Amino acid sequence: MQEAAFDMGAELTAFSAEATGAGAVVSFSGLTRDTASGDLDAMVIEHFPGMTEKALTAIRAEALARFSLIDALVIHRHGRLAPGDPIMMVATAARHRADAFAAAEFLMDYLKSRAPFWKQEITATGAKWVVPRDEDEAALKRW
Amino acid sequence: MQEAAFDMGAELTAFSAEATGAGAVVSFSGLTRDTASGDLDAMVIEHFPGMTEKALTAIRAEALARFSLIDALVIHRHGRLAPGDPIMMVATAARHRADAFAAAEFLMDYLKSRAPFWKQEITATGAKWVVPRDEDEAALKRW
Amino acid sequence: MMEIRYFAWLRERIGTGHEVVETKAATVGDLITELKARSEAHAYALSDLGAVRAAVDQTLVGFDAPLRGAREVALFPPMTGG
Amino acid sequence: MMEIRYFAWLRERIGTGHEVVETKAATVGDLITELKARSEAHAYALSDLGAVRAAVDQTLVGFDAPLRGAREVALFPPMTGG
Repeated sequence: MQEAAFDMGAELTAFSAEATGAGAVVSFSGLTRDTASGDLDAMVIEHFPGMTEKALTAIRAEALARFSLIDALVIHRHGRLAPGDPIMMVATAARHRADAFAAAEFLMDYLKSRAPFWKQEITATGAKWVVPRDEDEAALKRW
Repeated sequence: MQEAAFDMGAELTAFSAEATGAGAVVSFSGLTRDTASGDLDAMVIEHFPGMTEKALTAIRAEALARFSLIDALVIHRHGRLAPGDPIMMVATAARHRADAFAAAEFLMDYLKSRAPFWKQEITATGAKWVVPRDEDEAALKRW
Repeated sequence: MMEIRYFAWLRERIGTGHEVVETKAATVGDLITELKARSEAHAYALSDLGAVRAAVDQTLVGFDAPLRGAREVALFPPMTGG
Repeated sequence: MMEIRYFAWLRERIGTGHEVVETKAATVGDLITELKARSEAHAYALSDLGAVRAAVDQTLVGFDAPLRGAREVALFPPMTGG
């Protein structure tokens, strides 16, 4: 949990260097996507301080328990982000690629719908809360 | 295709920066894993010059055709690698995470079994060709 | 005394992110019924319960979750992280 | 004249990565039958066809692929990239 920007590449390199014995490292980075009309000024991410940290810790622990992982990383920003900024990142390290991929998808599905973050798009015409996609809730049913 | 080492983090940062409009960036990095007995001196990767480049280009083009992607990256080394070294990397950028994840898994499944690379483990007791895992062939049937 | 927290558009519609209420509600659902009676803003914000999620002491729960021993209840829209 | 290339343990068992052969084989499978007759090393290397893959002019093919117009055939074990 951090307000500051992060460098996804530097995080990936450091994570991978520490993951002794890993044969497979998967990363997912979420970026602030522009609106369909291309007029995004900023994305504001509200969160629930205290619960957020608990939720991220619990989601990471659940991934480590469910999959054969060497390590897992979860980074999520809050506050005001510019278009194209990285919002969050997960990375997983495992001996084999199937575990690394599945764990990264699991972490993302849970972060989307079970961690207390709310995104708001800011454009010249005002602020609009992002509506969750039906697929995001459906994706959780896989696990 | 390259013999030289690469920095997966720097590659990811550069790839992501160019992927205008992406909301989701997935990377997979394959690392030289030690043997079960921990005595790996090196991994040697043989390839078929000419065909390798054609195969990687075709696999990347197939991923761009099948999935809703903004861009895709494929890097694969050959020659002699030290334990823990990155062997290869794929990265995918899409508006939504489902496409980015699926395309990265597709690229990996094809690289494992359809690009002309052969891995050999070098230990103090000699050189041993890596045997493909049954799962790798089975994984292709998903697509 | 129960601490109530609101987030995102629930916070905006109710006009505050935090209030303290007297309640003997047995469950989150009962508490929401009481909260809706506090003002028109509360009633409007909480009118569509399909769009409301709840956490008791920072753990996600369903509306049937008991409040016995709880210190804090948070109400908010479906989360949009990641 | 056909260029033949071998890789990985097929190359090691046959003892060369490249040879040129005269052939009128109609398919990759027919060519392999001819190659097995060239030496004991060839016969041993190509004894388990379940562990042999083929490319004609750098494109992966099955053993029934025709050789008409082909310049080069490569034979090698299942690939282990990634």
